[in-house]
Formats: sequence, C-alpha cells, structure tokens
Amino acid sequence: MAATPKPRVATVWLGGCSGCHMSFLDLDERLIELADRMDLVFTPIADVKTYPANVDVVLVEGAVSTEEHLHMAQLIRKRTRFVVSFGDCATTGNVTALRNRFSVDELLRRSYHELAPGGPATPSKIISPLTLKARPLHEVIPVDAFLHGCPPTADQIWFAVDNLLQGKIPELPNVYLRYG
Amino acid sequence: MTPPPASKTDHPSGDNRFKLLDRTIARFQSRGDALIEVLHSAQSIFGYLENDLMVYIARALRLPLSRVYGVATFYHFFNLKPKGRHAFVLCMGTACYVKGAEAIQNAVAKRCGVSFGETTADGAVSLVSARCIGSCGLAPVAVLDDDVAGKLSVDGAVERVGQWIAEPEQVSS
Amino acid sequence: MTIEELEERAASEQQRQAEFKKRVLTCTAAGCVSCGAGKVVGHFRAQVKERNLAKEVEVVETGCMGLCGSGPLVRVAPDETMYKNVDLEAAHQIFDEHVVGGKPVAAYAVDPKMPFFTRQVKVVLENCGRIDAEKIEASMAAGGYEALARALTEMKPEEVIEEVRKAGLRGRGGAGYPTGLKWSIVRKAQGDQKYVVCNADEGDPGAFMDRSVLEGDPHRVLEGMAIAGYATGASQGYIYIRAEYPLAIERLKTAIKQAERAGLLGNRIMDSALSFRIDLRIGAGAFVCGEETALMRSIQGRRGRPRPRPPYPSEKGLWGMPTLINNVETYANIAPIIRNGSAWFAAMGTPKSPGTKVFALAGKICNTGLIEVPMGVPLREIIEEIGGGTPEGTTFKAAQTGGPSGGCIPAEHLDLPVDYESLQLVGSIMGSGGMIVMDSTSNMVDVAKFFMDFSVDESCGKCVPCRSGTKQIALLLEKIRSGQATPDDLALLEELCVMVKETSLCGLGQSAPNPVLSTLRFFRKEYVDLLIPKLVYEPHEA
Amino acid sequence: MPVITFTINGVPVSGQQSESILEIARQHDIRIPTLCHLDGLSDVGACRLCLMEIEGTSKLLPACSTYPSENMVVRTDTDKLKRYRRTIIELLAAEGNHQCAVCVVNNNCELQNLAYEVGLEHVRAQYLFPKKELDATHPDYIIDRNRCVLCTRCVRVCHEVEGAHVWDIANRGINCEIVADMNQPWGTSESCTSCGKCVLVCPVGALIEKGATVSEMEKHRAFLPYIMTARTKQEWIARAIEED
Repeated sequence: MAATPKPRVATVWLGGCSGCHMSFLDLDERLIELADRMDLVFTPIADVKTYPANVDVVLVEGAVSTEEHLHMAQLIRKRTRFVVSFGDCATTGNVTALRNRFSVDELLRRSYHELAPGGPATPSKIISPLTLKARPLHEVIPVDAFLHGCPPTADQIWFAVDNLLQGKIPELPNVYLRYG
Repeated sequence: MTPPPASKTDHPSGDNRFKLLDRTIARFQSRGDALIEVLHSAQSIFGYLENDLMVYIARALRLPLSRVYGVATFYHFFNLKPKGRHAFVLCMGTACYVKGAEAIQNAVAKRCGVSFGETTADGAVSLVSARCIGSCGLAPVAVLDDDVAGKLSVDGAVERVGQWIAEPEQVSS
Repeated sequence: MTIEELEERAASEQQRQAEFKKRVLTCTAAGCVSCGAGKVVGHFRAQVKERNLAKEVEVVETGCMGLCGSGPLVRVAPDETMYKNVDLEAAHQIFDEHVVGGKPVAAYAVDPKMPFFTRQVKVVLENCGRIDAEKIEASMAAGGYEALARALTEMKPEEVIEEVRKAGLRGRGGAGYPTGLKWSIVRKAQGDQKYVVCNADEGDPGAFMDRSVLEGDPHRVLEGMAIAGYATGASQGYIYIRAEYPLAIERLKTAIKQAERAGLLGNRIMDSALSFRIDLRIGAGAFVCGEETALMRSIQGRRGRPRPRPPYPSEKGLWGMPTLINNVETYANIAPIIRNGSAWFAAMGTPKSPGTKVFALAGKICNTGLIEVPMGVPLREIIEEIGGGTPEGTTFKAAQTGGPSGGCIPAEHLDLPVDYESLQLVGSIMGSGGMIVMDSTSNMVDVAKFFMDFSVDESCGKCVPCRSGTKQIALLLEKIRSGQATPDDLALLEELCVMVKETSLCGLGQSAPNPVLSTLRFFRKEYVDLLIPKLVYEPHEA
Repeated sequence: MPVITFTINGVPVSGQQSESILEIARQHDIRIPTLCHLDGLSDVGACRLCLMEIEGTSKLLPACSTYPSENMVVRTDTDKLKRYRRTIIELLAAEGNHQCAVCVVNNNCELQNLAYEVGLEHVRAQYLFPKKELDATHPDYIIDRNRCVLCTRCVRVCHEVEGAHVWDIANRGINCEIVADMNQPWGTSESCTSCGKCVLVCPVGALIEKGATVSEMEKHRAFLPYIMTARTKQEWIARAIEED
C-alpha cells in the first residue's frame, strides 16, 4: 500500500433513475484521471455488497423512498466524511417525489394490480417497503454539499469531485446552481 | 334534513325560504358589500350554503361567482355541507386546552369515528372545534346543540355523543 | 331627548329601584348561563309570583359578576350579599332565608373582603353585573349617556379629543396606541364621510373581556362610540362582533334599538347637530379580522385579508374614508373619562399606561373570572391574591398573556408590573387581556405548538412568511415533540420564528412566533430535553 | 409634481411621490427581486421579496407599495434582507410541488430564477408535497394548483384587465387555492373568456398552455403595460418593458 492512501470514494443509487450516474460516466477521459486519484470503494456500477467504513466522499443519487434507502442513508452518514446529494432527486425529491401525492396503497394497487400486464402481482417480501413519502436526502441525514440538476452536468460533477478529492467542500459557483 | 332549494338561478317557485333571503338582500339594497350578512342570513335559513344557493346570492348581489365562493370558504362559520342532526362544539381555547380539551377531542372523535370538522356518515353528529367560546371560567367547555356544558369530563362527553349516535334516525318529512 | 329628560329618566329609575325591599340580581352572562343560571332566575321569578311579592322583590338579570369559575352567581341588593355556586337548592334557600327572611345564607355567601374583590378597581366594569343590561333606564340610572350629553352640550369636538388625550388612554386592543392621537388624526383627515368602528372581534382563545362588557353594559360602548363620532366628525358607526357571541349580539341589538328610540342614536342626537347611527356587522369565524385592515375588508363583505399599512385606516379606511377603529374596552373607557375628567383617569395606573385593564383570568388558578385592575399592578398580585394562586398541590409555572400573539411569563418575573412596556420587555404583550395560568403540569413545547396550530389555522394565506412559515414552525414543533428533532432543527426553528416575525405583512404573522420565542427564552430546557443528536461520521479504527 | 430625492443602497435616486420605491429603483437599474408584483397590475405586497430597510423605521416595508419621502435612506441589499429573501423562496419551494425537471416552464420560470438569484442550494424547510387539484378541462389551458405560489396575478389580471373575475382565492392559510367561479372545472366556467392573460402572467408552471412539454413554454408579459397604458393614457407604447 502507498504511504499516502488515495481518498476512498463511493457512489450510491437510491430512489432515482440512475441518470446522475450516467452523467458521471460522461466525465469520459477525465474518468481515467479520477481512477488515479481515488479508490472507488462502493458503487452500483461495481459489484460490492456492503457499504464499507471510512469512506471519504460519497455521491448519493436519488430520493429516500424505501425503508432500505432510509437504512442505507443512515449507514452512509455514519461511515462517510463528506456526503454529497447527487442531483435533483437527492436534493429536492424531484421526480421520485411525484408519487407523494398518492398513498402507498394507491401506488401499489395502481402499479401492481391495475397496470400489471400479466394480472395482479403484489411485490414479494424481498422488496423493501416504500416509505410514506419520498424525501430528499438532507431531510433524513445531514448532508455536506449539493449537486443540482436533472442530471448534474459532467462539468459540474468534475468541479465538485475535484474539490472533494483535494479535501475541500466544493463551493459551487452560481452557474452550477440549476434545477431541472 | 333541509331539502336543497328547488330552483337554481331563477327565482324559486313556492320555496318560501327564498322570500326570507330576498328580504335580507333587499334590506341591504342588493349591495355587494353586504355579502357576509347575506351569507349569514342564507345559512340560518337553509342550514348550509349549497352551491346553487351561493350562485343565487352572487346573481342577486351582482358579484362574481368566485368572489362569493372565496368569501364563503374564508370564514369558518360558513358551512358548505349540511350539518349533522346534533352538533358537538368543543371549545379549543387556551383555557380549555390547558384543562384537557385535547383528551376530550380525541375520545369523542374516536367514539364517533370521524375527526373534528366532520359529520358522522349517518348524519347524526357533527364534531366542531371552536376558537374559545369565552366561557374560560368553566373550562373545558363544549356546546352540545344549544346547551353549554362546562367543566366537562372525558367520560361525560363520550356519553353524551353516545346517546346521540344511539338515537333512532328521524324520518325526514 | 334633552339633558333634563335624561336626568329625569335616570332619577325615576333610581326611585323605582329604591322602592323594592329586595332586588335579586342573577348573572346571566354566558359563563353562568352554561352552569344553570337560567333555571335559577326562573326559580326566583316563580317564587315572586307564587308568594305575590312583585311589589317588594325585583328579579334582575345582569351581565358578568366576575367570579366566573364559581357560577351561577347571585347578588342580593341592597345589602350587596353575593352568592356563588347557586344551584336550585341554594336558590330556594337564598330566597326563603335572605330575600324573604332578611338573613343572608352563609353557606353560599362570598366573602366580600376576599382580595378578588378588594384588589380590583372597576371603571370599565363598574356596571357589569350590577345593572339589567337589557334596560336602557338601568344604564341611565347608573350614569349612562351623561357623558354623551355633557360632550354634546358643553364641549367642542376638539375639547373631547383633548380630554381623551390628557387622560393618556391607550388602545386596549393590545397595541396600546394613544387613543387621543388616533382620534385627532381622524378628526383632521379629509373625507366626505367618516366612520367609527368598534372592534369586538375578540378572537384570542382564552379571552372574554369584551364579550363580558358587551353582555353586561352594552350602552356604555354605544355611548363611547357616539362620543367618538362627535369628536371625529363621523356619522356612521359599526360594531364588528364575532358570531360566536350570540348573547352579546342580542343585547347589542336591543341596546341599539333602545338608544335609537330614546334619541341617543340616530339623527340630531339630544337635539344637537350630531347624527350618528350604529350598525352591527357579524364576523364569521376568522381571527385575522381582528387586524384592522382585515376587519375593514370584512365589513365590506370581502375575504379578511390585511393590506400593507400605510395608508392607515385613520386616513384611508372603510370605502376609502377616514375611519376610527378602537376596541370595545377602549370605547368603554370614554364615558368615565368625560364624566370624571382626564385627571381622575390619569391618576390611576402608571404614568405611561394610565387607567385600568380588564383581564380574563383562566387556566390553572383558583379564582377564574373577569377582573379589572389598575395598570402597573404586579403580576404576582393578580395571580396570588386576586386569583387565589394555583389549585392546591400544584405550583405556578407561567402566565400566558396576549394569546397566540403573546408569550409566557415565568415565575421569576412574577413581580413584573403589568403594563404595555413591561410585558413587551419579557417577550409578551398586553394583548386584549386574556391571562391563562399554567402550572407545573403544563409542557411549554405543547403550549407553543397549541398556539402555532392556531396561527396556522387562522393565517389568511396572503403573505408567504405567515402562510408557509407558520406551517413550517408547527411542523418543527411537532418534530421536536415527537423526539425526532436534532439541534439543527431547533436552530432552524429559531431562525424561522425571527424571519416570520420580521417579514409578515400584518400583526397576526408578526406576532405568531411570540409564543415559541417566549417559551424558548424562559423554558429552553424543555425543548433541548426533547432533542436527539444528529447523525455524524464515525471513523472506524482499523 | 415635486421631485423627491433619496438614496437606495447608498445610490442617490430621484422620483415622484406617486411612484413606488420599486418603480424608482427600476428606473435607476437597481434590482429588487419581486414575485407578486407585475407591471400593469395593482400591488398587494404579499410575496415579501421586495422588503426594504428604511432608516428610522423599525418595520421592513415592501418596495412595491411604499412611497418615497425626501432624504429617505433605503437599503435592499443587507445580509439580513438577503437571508430573508432566501427563506421566502425556500418556503415557496417547500410549499408546492416544484419538480423543475418535468415542468413546461423549466428554464422560463420566475421562481426558478429567483432560487438561482438568492443562491438556494437546498431547502431546509420540510417539503409539504400538496395534493391539490390539477384541472385540464379547459380546451386550451391547464391549471396545476400544486405549482401555484399564490401570487394572485391571475386573480388580478382577470379582474382588473380582462374584467371577467373568473379567478379568486378560496379557503385560507396554507389551504388557499385559486378557484374558477364556484370552484368548478375551468372548462365549465361561463365567465371565462379564454383570453389567456392569466396563463401569460403566471410566474410559474401553475397556469400553462396545453400541448407544451417540458421546458417548452415561455411566457410573455409585455402586453400588460402595453394594454394598461393604452387604456389609461390612450397611448400605444411601441416598446413595452419586459421586466424579467
């Protein structure tokens, strides 16, 4: 192992469409530079089962929409130095929160009964129950920084990650403050 | 209980209640600024403010419909839905609150199966919470129909609404 | 009616009353009625009839006698014995032994020397519970309309205003604006028509001062308004009263009719040039209508949404015309000031807050009821002496004044003089006079939540800070109450309270955070005890 | 009419007694954020974004409905005011369902622009996620009450300019909402002339045209000062001022 360990970075996918992660991949050749500068210790694009301890930076995509998300969010907070809300769903609830005007029962009935192509099929117990409302991440745990946009642009992500890897909480210039 | 007015925007044929209302409207020379007075009068005559009744008032006072609707829904005294045969009006003023009105509220709501602000499905009881009826010396206070009950206990309150619920439904005429 | 006729009618009523051997006065204000005063009066009347005593005994229904927690209350004149908790059995005994037999019934008698009575100074309530509120003659016999007569015959409008100004009377609705100054602004304002409005939209939960005055002595308020009409040059008055006060509305309607018939309202009052009419406007359940610009909109048949001031109602009020708006108790102070002079009034209370103040004392206190004390009296005297302290086995924790716009005053400030400035210093307000006593069983976070829910419900919804901010404050309080809030939430709560207070459009929003801020100030620990630590990064030792 | 001189944020300005401080500020290119104000409509002082500090006055007053006096010292840029403005936007954002990503006025929204202007990077207030009525019964327009900020521009333009008074506010407090006629489906309103003014003046995506999809709808408001000048002064101004 190197004398100065590289920052340990994670990305997490909660209640979102993974568009923010797609945008992350839009960093293109900058990804190669990132690979040199950090260790990606947990991410949906790699097959890691448990969220490790002592993570330096995490980008959390999506709203907190299920019991599992809630549990995950709390775990993330305890195990991570800098938690970043990654994109509009994590920051405002956004599209994930569109379901909040319906009750969980209504939602399940509509999705798994009325609209199910092969007839009614209630989700099995393996799937985590939905929380009453989908909530932005910071309503559930303290969050250190926010990346806006649906999705955030690659440049915006670069600016933030670059700062974070230098150990700074990114102060995003106003030009990156864009919802939607 | 009160049948809805027979007519819509036309002058009613034979519904004497509209004559009473017209009298109030005439007393204020059909002035738009008398809207609240006219709504008071309409509610006391008809029991509640049905949509057609508000349309009638809007036409009579020459006011925009949405103005009348907006005023009627701004003031909590006006009911847009019929009330129950009995009303349990619980004072939620500070003195009553300090002396335990919340417990009465919860117990009575539970007994009736509806929240305050609602009427039981069978139309027997309306639960209403009031903003201090000014009988703070007797806290907690409720008005049961027209009868003011002071220093009310949780059990006493539940018993009274229980009697109303148990009453056989009256045959409407 | 001339001044001589007024005097004559007053004298003949006094004479009539004096002819009775006994007069049995029963309080039939809302409080006593709700514990059976109606039956008691019925019993007295039946007894008089049965025993054929109509010439010797008069049965009178009056307004509030004050000791509302011990009703029904009965007073036997002329010896002035007062009885409490008078049920039918007691009524029977009192009639038998005292009214007929001449011997007071000790078992129900109230000790007239108890501090509840001796520490009070009655100006506004002087006739309350002593006269038949439904008879104009009873009011006249007690000096009613004498001040109006004097103002009309002996004083110029400017002199009336000067007298009110010198008295130092301040608005009793809560804000304490100098009444004389307000009157002179309306007097000087230009307008074809001017209006005098009485704000009787007593909406504070826990306050019933105005209702008691209107039920007990309605003519006093009409007289005050007529004098105001004369002083300001207004010819039309409105009393904006809550629909929740049916008895007060009835008594006011009766009083207005009587005054009109007697020529004390209407055209050419007492053969002077003054024409002044009063109409009632019934509120419909909106606390915000106590705010003057909302009240005016409501009188004009609109949603009671306040508008920015200036312009103030005294310049641009009802229908764009100069409008004087005072509260019930303020008008009730006018006649005594004119009758007894400004010096008499200014000698009571404190130099900055002269006169008396009526309070509705309720909550966890022995003597609940209606009291009137000189301004500046220490809070301790009200709570411990007049109120008789908290019930046995409990200790005083705080007194809440000013309702949803006010704050809680803790035990350490019990020696605070009760006047406008002192109450403000400790984060509360005088308000209209509701005073709720809380003991050790009251949780202050709950109390704050109670008031905030009230403000959320009563916010008109026009301006963002009040509409949405009070809702957020209520949500935060609930979060704290349910043990889910972190210190960050408490910080946000405080920040929102200050923001809503400073940025809201009208008095409702500007004062809505007061109950939270004041309980935070004096009972912060109760909030902090409910907090949970926020989640933080926990580095893991390898 | 005498000219009044005073200062805004230390800048000497002049205007007339009959002009609001907001008008005078704009004439001098001093930016004061607003939401409920719209040139051509009466002012209500409801959004509280244009609050100012005035020396010698303890209360904050709205620039849209406060008039100048000689030597007045006005500040609109203090840290306190900036903080309050941000909180107001925060409260508005939490109050409705403002999912910019799926809104037809995305990138053309006054609330969104204000959020950028005040630097609203996240909302600390609890999102209320209201469940109000969306009404698409009108042949040309839609109202989504969940996006309404209750600025009442639609109510005012319909009453003051079109003269139809279709819209008004129902209920109160946090439950306030805009209703057509007797709170009926917009498409069934007999008083609505379908003039579309309400849609154009709406600062957000609450009143929108049918057929527009995400980010497609722009709103034009210059017609208002144009119409109002024509109506009151009989002058048809060639260049109407677009404020936002």
